[in-house]
Amino acid sequence: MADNILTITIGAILVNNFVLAKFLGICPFLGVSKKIKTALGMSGAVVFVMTLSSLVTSLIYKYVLSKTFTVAGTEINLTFLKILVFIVVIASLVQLVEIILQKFSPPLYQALGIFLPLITTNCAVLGAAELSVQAGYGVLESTIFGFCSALGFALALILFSSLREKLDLAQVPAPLKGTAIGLITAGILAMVFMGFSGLV
Amino acid sequence: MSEVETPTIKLPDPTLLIVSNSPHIRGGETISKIMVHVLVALAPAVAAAIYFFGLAALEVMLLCTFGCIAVEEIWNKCAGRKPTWKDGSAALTGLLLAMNLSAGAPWWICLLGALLAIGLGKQIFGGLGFNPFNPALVARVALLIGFPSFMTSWVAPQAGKFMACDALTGATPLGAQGAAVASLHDLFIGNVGGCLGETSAIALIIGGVYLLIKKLIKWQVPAAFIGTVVLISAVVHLVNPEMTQPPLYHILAGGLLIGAFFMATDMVTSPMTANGALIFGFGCGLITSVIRIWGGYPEGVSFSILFMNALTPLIDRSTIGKPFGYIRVKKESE
Amino acid sequence: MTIILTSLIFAALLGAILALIIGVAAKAFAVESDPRIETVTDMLPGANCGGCGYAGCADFAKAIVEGAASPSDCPVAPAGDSARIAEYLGITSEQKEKMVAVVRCSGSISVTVRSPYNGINDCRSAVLVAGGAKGCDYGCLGLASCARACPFDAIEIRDGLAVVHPELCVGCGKCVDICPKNLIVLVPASVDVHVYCNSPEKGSVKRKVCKTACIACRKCIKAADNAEQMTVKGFLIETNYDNPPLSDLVEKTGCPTTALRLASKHAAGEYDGVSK
Amino acid sequence: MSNKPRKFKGGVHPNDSKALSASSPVQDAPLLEKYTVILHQNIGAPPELLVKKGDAVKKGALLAKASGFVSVPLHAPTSGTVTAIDKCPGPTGISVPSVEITADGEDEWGSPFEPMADWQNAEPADLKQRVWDAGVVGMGGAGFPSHVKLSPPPEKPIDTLILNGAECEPYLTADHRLMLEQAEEVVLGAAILARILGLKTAVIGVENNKLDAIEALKKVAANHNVTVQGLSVNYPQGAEKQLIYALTGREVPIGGLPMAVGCVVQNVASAVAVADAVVMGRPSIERITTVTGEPLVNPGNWRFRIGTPISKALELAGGVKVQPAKLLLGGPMMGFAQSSLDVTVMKNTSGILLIPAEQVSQYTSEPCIRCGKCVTCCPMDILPATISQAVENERFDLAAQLNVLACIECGSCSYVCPSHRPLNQHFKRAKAEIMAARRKQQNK
Repeated sequence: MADNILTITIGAILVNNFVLAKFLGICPFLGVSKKIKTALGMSGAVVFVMTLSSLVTSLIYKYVLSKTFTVAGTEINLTFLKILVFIVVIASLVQLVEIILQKFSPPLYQALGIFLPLITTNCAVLGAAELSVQAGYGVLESTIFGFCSALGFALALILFSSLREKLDLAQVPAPLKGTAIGLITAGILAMVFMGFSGLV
Repeated sequence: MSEVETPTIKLPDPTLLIVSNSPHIRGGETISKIMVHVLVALAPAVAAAIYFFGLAALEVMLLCTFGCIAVEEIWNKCAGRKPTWKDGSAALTGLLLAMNLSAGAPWWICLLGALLAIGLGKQIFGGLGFNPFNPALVARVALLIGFPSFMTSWVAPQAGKFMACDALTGATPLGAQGAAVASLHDLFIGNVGGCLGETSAIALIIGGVYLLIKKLIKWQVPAAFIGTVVLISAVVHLVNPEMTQPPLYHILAGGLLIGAFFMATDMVTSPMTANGALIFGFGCGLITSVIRIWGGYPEGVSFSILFMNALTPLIDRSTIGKPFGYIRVKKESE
Repeated sequence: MTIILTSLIFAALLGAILALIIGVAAKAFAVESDPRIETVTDMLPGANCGGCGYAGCADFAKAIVEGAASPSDCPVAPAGDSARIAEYLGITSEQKEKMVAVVRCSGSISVTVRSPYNGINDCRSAVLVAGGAKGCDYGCLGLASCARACPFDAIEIRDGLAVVHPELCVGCGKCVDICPKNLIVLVPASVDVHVYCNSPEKGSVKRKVCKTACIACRKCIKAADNAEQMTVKGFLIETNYDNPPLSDLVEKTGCPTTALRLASKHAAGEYDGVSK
Repeated sequence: MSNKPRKFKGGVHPNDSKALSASSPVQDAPLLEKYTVILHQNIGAPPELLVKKGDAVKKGALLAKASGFVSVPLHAPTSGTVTAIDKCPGPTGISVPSVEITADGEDEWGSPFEPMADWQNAEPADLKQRVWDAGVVGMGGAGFPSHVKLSPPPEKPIDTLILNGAECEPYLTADHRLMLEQAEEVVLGAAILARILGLKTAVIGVENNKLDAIEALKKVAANHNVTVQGLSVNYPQGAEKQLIYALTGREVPIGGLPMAVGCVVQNVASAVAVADAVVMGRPSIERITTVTGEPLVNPGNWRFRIGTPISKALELAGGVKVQPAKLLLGGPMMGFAQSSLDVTVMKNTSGILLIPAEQVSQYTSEPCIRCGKCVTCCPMDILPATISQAVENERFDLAAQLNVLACIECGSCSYVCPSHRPLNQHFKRAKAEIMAARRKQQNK
């Protein structure tokens, strides 16, 4: 049931990389990758949020949602609340990060702009929590899974932002400048990541 | 010294004198010369491919090369740019693409490959010099994932017979298990199945040495690339021989030689600084070995080079190093 | 029924705990900003052209809210918008006269002496190489730095000379700083008579390198209604934009080198290649 | 001083085509009837004009005095009358103020100062004052006032005097002939400069493609305690920073001056000018210039007086066989392209050069294929390719980050670039824009 830690790590970072293989978290991936500095900031925020949210959600799932209580005589099982609880936890974590960032590094807060609160709706974060539940990971494994998939997200984002900074200097045909060439490059990158399939 | 007034002293006409920034003289290098030299370096591999796979190989090469030139010219015409086939880069991409296809590849695969290589791989980023990924490999990987059956229909080599063109699906040395493993001798001269450019090791080595002598490629890339593959395959082979073939086999088989000498050293998509080239080569070698030994695909060279192409901007940024006379700036001006 | 109850209680409880944590954090790390800035930014045209002298519309909005700038400083916004902003913030904003750019040079390739130049096709780069390799050291190089800088495509390069189309020009002034020869000035849109030359050299020197240079023959001063309308600067005559001449001055003067021109006609190209 | 010269990183090897004029001895240019002396011949403030139209002047008389510390006086190239104070085309393409002197034929000396016979124990301050009064500037091509170089601030001690005889630019042989024919004055000049700086010795760096010059210098170097060091032939060996590194292993910081590493570098021609000023009491009014190029009838080296028009110089060399593509002042790698023959020789004009059409560099600015040739050949170890792409996209912030200010504009990268990109012009543009932005920042 629980694959060992190594396969989770390689699996989450390279083989089924959240952005380039599972295509989760594309909107911040495209939105924030204009400059490497903002990409690093975003990666930091996402790693922090995903790791903590995987930990908290797996704890809540293990000790509350998957249990069945007997309250006033009837059997109760709250697993159907799973998505709602996950989203609430992620949203509050993001709010926490936003406040801390606004206080301690306003330039990064300015640079990330709308994409910082958007981490709440970032399907990569919710995806990590959901996937670790589906895969039946324990608390430790799902935290590692959350952390590694965040690292995968960060790797793809930094790689992609350095590519976009180089393309910023290229004479890309006018209609394709900016996001369009970004999407095409991301497509080729995803194709390259398929090379790692079957690794794990 | 009495100055003899020669009647016809002609002075230059000032209105025709060209004004430009210095320097006013230049070395003889041009882009087309470089590309021609690389094409010459590919000649032995082309000859070997035709020798082993017959006219079918020649047909694939011609289709790819002229397909690429045609796509580039059409793109230039639509984009309103002047024709650029003279610099030879489209022809080179075409030939390298052909080297990645098997002799049995149908004609439409070649043309589709040309479209992908030049269109998606190069012109969409702005033409020569701006593409982050090696165009020929973009096309190969796209075709490999899109049409796995066509791309892996290897033709068994018929040394010397030119008209043999029946597609026998003999496995490639890398994919072969157990008895079908080719002998080192066959691998060396090229009497094995596989892509046009991947078979004859001797031809590729000749081409590679030519490139090194002519200083058209940075030696760090092939050295680090092949060195890493040898190192990892040697270690893994020692630990558990069934896992993988011995290092020498790894070098001669598959696309390692053509990858290391012609694909990874493509100037546009590899790092400019010397230590950047070392990191690039090491990365390519590492990923190739990982994919070959543990990965799903038998051949990892294309994926590794493309992955390192994606890393090149990052490598360039971090290996810029400090300019001459930087050491004292921190004390004095900051 | 109890399952609904318990899930409600559980969700409420979880919400309360998290709200508590965030409330405490919000208090500990509070930072405040003025909400009016966003609304003013939306009311501005959003071209971020920098004509107001600020980095962009948001920056300009912040300056207006703090009273450091007046809404009418925005050259691009139509009069109605700046009035609405002023009224929203409850401040007064006086109306500014519409300004238009003019390139004070008529030296196209056909009328000037130029050396063959080989290098970057950009005025600010060419000026570093022998002053742009043009006979006249003060003339327009026609390599389109201003045309590329104009966010409203109001400048056209015709036969190696930059020509401003007054009807398209918004007067944001971006071209003024770009021109390496400082040929472009912002003038009131109402004035149509300009001297298209900027070289302070003697008339004889100018004539050797440019057929349409102003040789300071002062015919336009004599023909003007009163002498103050045209100012004399050494060997160069300029329109006095505080007390500008009327548009009929160009016909009345009959300028020998057609340096004195009407902006509208110059933009339409009626003086191209015309030189006595 | 280290005895074995270090090799700096990078550099290119253009064919030096010095053979055209290396074997022809220096000839004195005959007296012309008119000289147009450009007023501003030095880096720093232009001198203040003293004469007006109609004044009679002697040869070597003061035409203009220095207008500040970083400025040098200007002297008359011959005796005659000032016939015009006007403008003439300058080497940088812009017309510049100039003084026109019509010669009276006597060529009669009227130098404002006397020779200092006993210079060995003259005060260094007097010697430096003489260098300033004679109007000596760096004759390698920069034209930096020599007396400024010779007065480093007290907190920057100087321990090495280097004479630059590298002359690494192709075609030019002026310094080579100077060292061959006037080795004695070169060494004498070195000794005087050493005395001004309070040093015991000096070293003359000469590229190994001028072995006869090295021999000539070595013969006389001993009696003034001056050493001669052969240098590897590698353009830009003659650049200040590369020369200092080759001879002392020290790296001059970016934007810094040689005095920051305790060195002073003077061109061999400047040293001769110092010797002339001190020992013969003559102001700096002439210099040896190579007039060369394949299109020329007979290329050679002449000693021209400042103010000699290029047209006269080309006539001396017999005019051209075929129309050249370019006329340059200075060397082909760092010289200025001219569009008029009326430009006149200045103190820093090391060469008058005609480049035939087949050798001239045509900048077509094809896209950069990132071949890395410019990266390997750049002596300042910066990334020319990336900087030029940043400049093409007006990203001067990125260019500044990539240390474009360290660029010495030696032209090696544009020389090797297979895409014929005007890299040098990109960097000149980037530096101009960055400096303009900084000035705007300061006075905001």
